[in-house]
Amino acid sequence: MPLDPPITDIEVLKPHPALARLLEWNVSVVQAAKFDRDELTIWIEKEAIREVCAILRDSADCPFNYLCDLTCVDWYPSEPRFEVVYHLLSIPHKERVRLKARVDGSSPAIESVTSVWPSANFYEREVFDLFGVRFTGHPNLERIMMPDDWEGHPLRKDYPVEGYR
Amino acid sequence: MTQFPATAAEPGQNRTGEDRTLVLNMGPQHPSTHGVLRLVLEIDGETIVRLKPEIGFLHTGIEKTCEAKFYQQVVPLTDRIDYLCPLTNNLAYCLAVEKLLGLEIPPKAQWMRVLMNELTRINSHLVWLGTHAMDLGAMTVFLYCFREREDVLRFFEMVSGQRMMTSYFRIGGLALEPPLGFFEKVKKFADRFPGNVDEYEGLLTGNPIFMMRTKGIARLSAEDAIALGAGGPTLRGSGVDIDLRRDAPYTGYENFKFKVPVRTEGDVFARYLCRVEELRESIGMVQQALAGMPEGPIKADAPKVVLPDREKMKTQMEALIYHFKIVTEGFAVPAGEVYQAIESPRGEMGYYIVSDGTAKPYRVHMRGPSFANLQALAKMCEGGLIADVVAAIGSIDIVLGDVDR
Amino acid sequence: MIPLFYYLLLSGILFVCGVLGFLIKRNIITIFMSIELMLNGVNLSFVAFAAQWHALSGQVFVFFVMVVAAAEAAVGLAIIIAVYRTRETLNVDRVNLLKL
Amino acid sequence: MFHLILFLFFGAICVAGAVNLLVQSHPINSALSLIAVMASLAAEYLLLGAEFVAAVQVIVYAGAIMVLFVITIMLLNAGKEERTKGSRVAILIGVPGVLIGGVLVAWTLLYRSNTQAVPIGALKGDPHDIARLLFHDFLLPFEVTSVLILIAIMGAVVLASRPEAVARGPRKDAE
Amino acid sequence: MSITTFVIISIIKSVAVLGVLLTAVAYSVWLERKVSAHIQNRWGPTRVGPFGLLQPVADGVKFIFKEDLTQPHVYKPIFIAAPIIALVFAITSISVIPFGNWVDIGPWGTYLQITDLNIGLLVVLGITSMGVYGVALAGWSSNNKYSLLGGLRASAQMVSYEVSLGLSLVGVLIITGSLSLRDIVDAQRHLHWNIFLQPVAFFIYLISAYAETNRTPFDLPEAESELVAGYHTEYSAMKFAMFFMAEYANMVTVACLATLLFFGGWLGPVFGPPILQMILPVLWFCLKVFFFMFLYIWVRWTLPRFRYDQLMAFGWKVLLPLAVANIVVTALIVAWRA
Repeated sequence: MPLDPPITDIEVLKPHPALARLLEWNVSVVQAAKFDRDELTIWIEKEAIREVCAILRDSADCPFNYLCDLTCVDWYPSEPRFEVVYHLLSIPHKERVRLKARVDGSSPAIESVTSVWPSANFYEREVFDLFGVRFTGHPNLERIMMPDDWEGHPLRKDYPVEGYR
Repeated sequence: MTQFPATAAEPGQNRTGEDRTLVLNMGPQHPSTHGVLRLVLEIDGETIVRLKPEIGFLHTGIEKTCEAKFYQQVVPLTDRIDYLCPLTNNLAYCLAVEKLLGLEIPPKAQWMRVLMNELTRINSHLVWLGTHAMDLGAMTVFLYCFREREDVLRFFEMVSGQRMMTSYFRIGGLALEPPLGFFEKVKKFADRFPGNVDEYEGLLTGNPIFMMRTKGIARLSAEDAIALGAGGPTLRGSGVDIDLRRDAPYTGYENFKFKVPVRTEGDVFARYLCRVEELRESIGMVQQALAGMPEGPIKADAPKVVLPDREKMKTQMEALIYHFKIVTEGFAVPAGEVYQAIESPRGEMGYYIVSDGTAKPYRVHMRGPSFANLQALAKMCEGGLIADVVAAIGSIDIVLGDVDR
Repeated sequence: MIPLFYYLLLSGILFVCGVLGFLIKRNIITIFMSIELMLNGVNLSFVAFAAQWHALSGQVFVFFVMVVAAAEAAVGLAIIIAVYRTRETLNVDRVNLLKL
Repeated sequence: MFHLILFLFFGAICVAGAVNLLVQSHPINSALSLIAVMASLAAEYLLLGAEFVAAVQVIVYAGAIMVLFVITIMLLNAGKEERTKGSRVAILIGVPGVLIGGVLVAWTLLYRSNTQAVPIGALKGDPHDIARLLFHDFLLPFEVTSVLILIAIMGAVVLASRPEAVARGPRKDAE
Repeated sequence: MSITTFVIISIIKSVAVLGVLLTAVAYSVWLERKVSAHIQNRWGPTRVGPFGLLQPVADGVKFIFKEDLTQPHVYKPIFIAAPIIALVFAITSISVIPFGNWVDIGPWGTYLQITDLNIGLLVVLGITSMGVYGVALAGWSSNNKYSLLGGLRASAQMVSYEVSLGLSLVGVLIITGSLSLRDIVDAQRHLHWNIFLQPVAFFIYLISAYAETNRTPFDLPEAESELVAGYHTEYSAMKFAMFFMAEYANMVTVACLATLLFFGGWLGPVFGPPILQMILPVLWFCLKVFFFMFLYIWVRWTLPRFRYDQLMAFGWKVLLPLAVANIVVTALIVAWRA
C-alpha cells in the first residue's frame, strides 16, 4: 500500500467539518492544514487556541466534544520551537481532527484549554512538566510526573539523556 | 503514611470554625490504590471533601527512551507501559508505525492480532474483577479470576515465550507462528470460560451487600465523563456509546460481530456490569477468531521492514543482508505523523508518533487511558465516603504503569 | 465477715477523690470522670447498706443511679464535643465566656 | 478471712485507681484508671452478694459509659492537660475543706463503728428478686427513668450533630 | 469438698480450659486457612506436618521471633497494654462457659466448667463488652490516622451491635427464666432447642456476633482495602499475634454461646458404657461449636464487606427494631401461656 502524498490545499480540504467550521468562524486563525495518512491536521494561531477549541466543541453539526490527547513536540533547534498538539474526537460522528499551535522557545506559553475541557488539566500539567510550556489560566500548573524540585524538562530535545548532574 | 510532608497536606490543616478537616494520605503504599498512587484525601469525619491524586512514582521516561531507539526496538518498551494488557500496547504501536509506513498486514496476522488482543482484554478484566472484588472484601473472587488468568497467561507464554512482557506483535505482523496445539487449547478455554464468568457473577452480581456497595456510588454523568476525558467502560457505564473497535475498526475488527455493552446509570455497578459483559463479548470474539482463522503468512511482504524468517536468513544472501541492516541501522520511516487510537480494556489508547524520516522516532507519545480516567476520580469521590473511594478506584480500573509511563 | 464501715470508708475515699478531681482537674473530660467516680462511691455505699439491712431496694437504687449516669454521660459528652467545636479547647478555664 | 483479703485487694485497686485519676495529666490515663476502679468495684459488689449489680456495673459502666468517654477522648484527640491557674478559690478553700470533711466523716464512722459486719452473700442480689422489686414496687421510677434516657439520647444526638446538619436534615444520597 | 480440693480442682480446670482454648484458637486459624483455601481452589498449608497440621506451631514460632517494632510516635504504655487488654478479656470470657455435664473422675466429681454463676450470661456479655478497649486504645495509641479511624469504627460498631446482641438474648431468657448458662441448656432437653422457639433471635444473635468479633462482612475496623489494617496497622510480632488470638478466642466464645443458647449445648444422644456417656456430651458440644466456626469461615470467604454507614444503619434500623419486636412477641406469648 503506497502512501498517498499529503494534501495541503485548504480549498480541497474544506469539506471536512472541523475545517469548515473554523473557516466559517474566522479565516485568520487557520494557518495551514494538511491531510496525511487519513488524518487532518490544522495549524492554529496560538492566541486563538482556546476559542478554537470552544468553537469546535460546541459546533452544531459535528461537535468535537472529546479531547483525546494533548501533547507537545519539540522541534529544537528550529523556531518556533514547540508544537502543542491537540487530538479531538467527535463522539457522535466519530470524526477526528488534530490541532496544532506553534509556540516559540524563548518563553513558551499558550492559553490553557482547561476551561473548555477539564480533562486538559493533567495533560497540560504533563506538558508543562516535561517540556516547560506554560499554560496561562491553568488552575494548578505544577509538576506532575517529576519531583517538585526537579531541574529541567526531560522531554526537550536539548535535555541530556542522563539528566543534569 | 507520614512519610511525605508534601505541600498538598497544608491546605487541610485549617482547624478553625466548623470545617475542621483531616488530611489522610492514601498511598503510595496502600493495599487498594492498585499500584503506587497517592491520593491526598481531605476528610471530614469519613466524608471526602477534596481528593487530589498525586502520580509520577512510576515515571520511567519511556517517551524519552523511545527517541533513542530504532522503531522496532520500541516494541518491548510498550509492554512495560500498561503491564496488564501488553499486547494492546504492542498493537497500538505497531499499527501506528504500519500506518506511517503504509504497510499492508496479511489476514492471518490480523486475525491473530484480534485473537490475542481479546485474550489480553480478558486477562486485564480478570485482574480488574479480582482486585475490585477484593477491595470490596470479597476475596474468593480474586482467586477464581486469577485461576482463569493463569490460563490466558499460559497462552501468551505459548506464543511468545513470555507471560507478561510478550512483545508478540511486531511491525509488519507477528513475531512467530503460534505453536502446534495452540488453537485447540484456546478453543477449550473459550468453551469453558462463559461458565467461569457465571461463577464470578454468582458471587457478586446478585449479592445484596455488593449491590449496596456499588449501586449509586461514585456517579459520573455522561457530560462529566466526556468533559473529564474518561474512556472505555468508565465512559460506557455513563451511557456514552462509543467503542473504537466498532466505530473506527482497525486490524480487521470489522469482520467480527459483537455487542458494545452500555449502561446509563454511571455508577460503580454500571461499570462493573459493562466490564463483565465485555468479558462475554470478548470470549465470543475469540471463538469467532478461532472459527474463521485464515491461512497464510504472518508477516507483511516488506523485506526492508520485517525481519526475515530464521531459515531464510541462513539460506538466502538477500535475507541475511536485510536482517543485518534492520538490526544494525533500523529502517527509515517516511516523515509524517500519525495518531493511532485503539480500544484498550481501559479506554482509548492512543499512540502519537512523529517521524522525521530517519530510523528512530522523533517523538512518541502515549495517550494512556488510565491517565485520563484518573482525572474523573475526584469528581466521583468528593462528597462520598472513604470506603467509596476504594470502590471508585476499582471501578475506573487504573494501571499505574499506564498513568505514569 | 467484713465490717460495714470498711465499705463505707472505701466509698468515702472514692467520693472524696471524686470531689478533689472535680476541684483540681482542668480538663473538662477528666472533671466529668470525677463526677462518675463520686457516683460510683455512692453506689458502693448503697449496695453495702442494702446488704446490711437486707433490703434489695438499695441495689435497685444503684440501677437508677446508673441510668442517670448513662444519660448524663451521653448528654455531657455531647456538650463537650459541641464546646470543643467552637472553642477548640478542653480547658474549663477557657470556656468561661457565654459568648464567643 | 479469705473474703477480707479479697476486699482489701480490690479496695486497694479502687483507691489506687482513684488517686491515679487525680495524678495523671493525660485524660486517657485517667479514663483507664477509672475503668479499673469500676471493674474492681464490681468485684466488691460480688463480695457483697450483689451479683446482678456487679454484672450491670461492668456492662453499663465499664462497657458502655466509659467507652463513650474513651471515644470522646479519641475523637477530640485530647492531649495532656494544660495547667492553668484557674480559680484559686476552689483549690485554696475547696481542697482543704474536702480533706477535712473526708477526715471528719471517716472519724465519725470509725468512732461509731458499732454497726454489724456485713455477712457475705447473706442477701443474694438474685435477678429474680430484683426484677420483682423493679417492676412492681419501683415501676413508676423505672418508667420515668426510661423516658429520661430517651430524652437524653435525643438531646445528645441534637447536641453532637453539626448545626448545619440539623438544619439540612439527614444527608441525602445523590438524587 | 474441702477448700484445698476446690482450689486444686479449680486450678486444674482453669489450666485445662486455657490449654483447650488456646489450642482451639490455633487450630481455628489452621481451619480458616484450610477451608478458605479449599473454597478458593487452593491447598492451604500442606508443608508443616501432615495436612499442615503443625502450621499453628510454625506460625507461633514465627510470631515470637519476628522483630517487635514499637514506632517512635506511639503512646507507649497504652500501645503495649492494648493487645494485652484485648487478649485477656477475650480469654477470660470463656470461664463461665460450660462444656459438658457433670463428670466423675475417681472420687471427685465436677462440672465441666470453671465456675457456674447464676448470672453467667451477663458475665460473658460484660467481659466481651470490655474487649472494645483493646481495639479502641490500640487505634488511639498508634498515633496513626488509619489506626485511629479503625479504632473509632471498631468501638462504635461494637457498642452498637452489643445492644442488638444483648436484646436478641432476652427472648431466650424470657423462655428459660434464668441467666445461668447451665439452666439455659437444661431447659432445652428433649429437642426443645431454642433455635426452634426463637429463630429470629438466633439470626439476630448470629449477625450481631459477626459484627462483635469484627468478621467479614463486618470487618470494617480492619478493612485492609480502606484502612490498611485498621487498628493494628502499627503492630507486629507478638503484639499483633495477641490481637489475632483475641479475635479467634472471641470467635470461639461466641460460637460456644450460640451452641449453648440456641442449639442445646452438650445435649444429644447419649448411649454406651459410662466412659462413652461421659465423653459424648462434650463431643456433641464440640461438633456444634465446630459447625459455627465453619459457618464463620464460610461467610467470610463468600461475602464482600459493608460500608461503614450501611453497617451502622443496618444495626440500628434493622436489627434493633427486629430484636425489640422479637422480645415483645415472645413476652406476649409467654404471658398468654402462663
